[in-house]
Amino acid sequence: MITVNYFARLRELTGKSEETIESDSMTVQKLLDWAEDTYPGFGKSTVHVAVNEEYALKEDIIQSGDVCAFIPPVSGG
Amino acid sequence: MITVNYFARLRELTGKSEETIESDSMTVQKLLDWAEDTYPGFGKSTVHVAVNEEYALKEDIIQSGDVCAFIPPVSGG
Amino acid sequence: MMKPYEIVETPIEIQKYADYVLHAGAGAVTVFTGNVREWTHGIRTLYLAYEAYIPMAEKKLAQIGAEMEDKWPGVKVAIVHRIGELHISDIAVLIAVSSSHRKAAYEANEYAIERIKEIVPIWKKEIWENGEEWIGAQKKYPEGNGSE
Amino acid sequence: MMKPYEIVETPIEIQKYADYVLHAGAGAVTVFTGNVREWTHGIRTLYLAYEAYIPMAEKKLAQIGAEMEDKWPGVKVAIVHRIGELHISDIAVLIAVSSSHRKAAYEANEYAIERIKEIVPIWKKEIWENGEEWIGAQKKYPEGNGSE
Repeated sequence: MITVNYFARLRELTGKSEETIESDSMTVQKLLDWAEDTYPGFGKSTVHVAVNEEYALKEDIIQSGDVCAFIPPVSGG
Repeated sequence: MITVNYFARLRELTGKSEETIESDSMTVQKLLDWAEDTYPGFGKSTVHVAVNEEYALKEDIIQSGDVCAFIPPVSGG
Repeated sequence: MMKPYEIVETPIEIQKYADYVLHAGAGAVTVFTGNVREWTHGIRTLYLAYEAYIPMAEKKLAQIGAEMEDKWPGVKVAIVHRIGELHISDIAVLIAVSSSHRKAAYEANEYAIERIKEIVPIWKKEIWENGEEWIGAQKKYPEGNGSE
Repeated sequence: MMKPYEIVETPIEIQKYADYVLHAGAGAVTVFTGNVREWTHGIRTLYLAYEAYIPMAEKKLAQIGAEMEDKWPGVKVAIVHRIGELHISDIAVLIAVSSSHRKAAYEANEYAIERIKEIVPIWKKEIWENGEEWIGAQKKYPEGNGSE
């Protein structure tokens, strides 16, 4: 089971802050593809993924128990 | 009569903060020469002169009633 | 109480962070605050709503601090970002840096705000009289840990 | 009460000057403080004694502010310098600058401290355990009104 968090525009688009996905493991790229399929307009090409609070590369593997977050373009400051 | 002010090293060297000079007019250069003659070690080549609270050029004329200040190298900040 | 790298939901007090970075070896302190301004590109802002992925944002602020200490040895740093609803003139972000000499304090401070805008998971929504929008420049997928 | 360009004999409060420069159009505020540090070139400072030609110093601070407004239109500036006996970590000088965007706030602030060290009639004496000295780099006689 993988936990995913949504923020900002993506939280509003999906209507949720968090959900869980039944999967033992997947790549970051797969997670992005899943999000785009599930939520039209997700815009995966502009979204980064953090795994356990650290930016991950597209080829990184997400394991069951990991906490992921979709990070749309940041705008702090 | 011209009023002159001394600060920092020059105040300690001359032992005074202020004095007056009996003169109707003189150039800034003359005032520096007078100071060097009167107070050995004055160091006129490193001292600037302000006339009425504004930096003056060596050829500027000081008039009776003007308030002058000797400005050794500044070190604010 | 304060942490040197923190996300807060209450007003940011400058003095607290300036005091934190000051020490006997510090000859210079720079404090930067990013404040909510009323007009942007001719559009009047009513207020801003900031949101953060708080634990990761605090980690990333600490990472920026570590980068600064690496590039400008001897600097002492505090960075705080506020989230929630912010109104005109409120401080959204504060960066305090001390160093023995002024050059490092200026340079490291400016470096921090640039890095915050690149890697810290915080988002700003602008709310105007006739609409609202999440702000954020699109960037290509990062290589490595958000460092460049 | 405060003046935007002033020489004071009492401790400098950061908040007062940061508040002064803040306004609805300001998106960035930079505050620089120059503090008394304990060690300079391996020599331990006990305290510093600052002296100023007060009326001229305040005029020159105001001149620097005018130069900043000219170079970075829209900045709002306050500069204060303390004189008298200052101890470790005391603030000797504070520069506060606000602007709509951060670049000008950083640049104008750094410009101010450079100019203060060039043209403002203020002098610093360092007092160590075994001696004291008036500090100041020798410069050639200025052309014109202290501008370069």
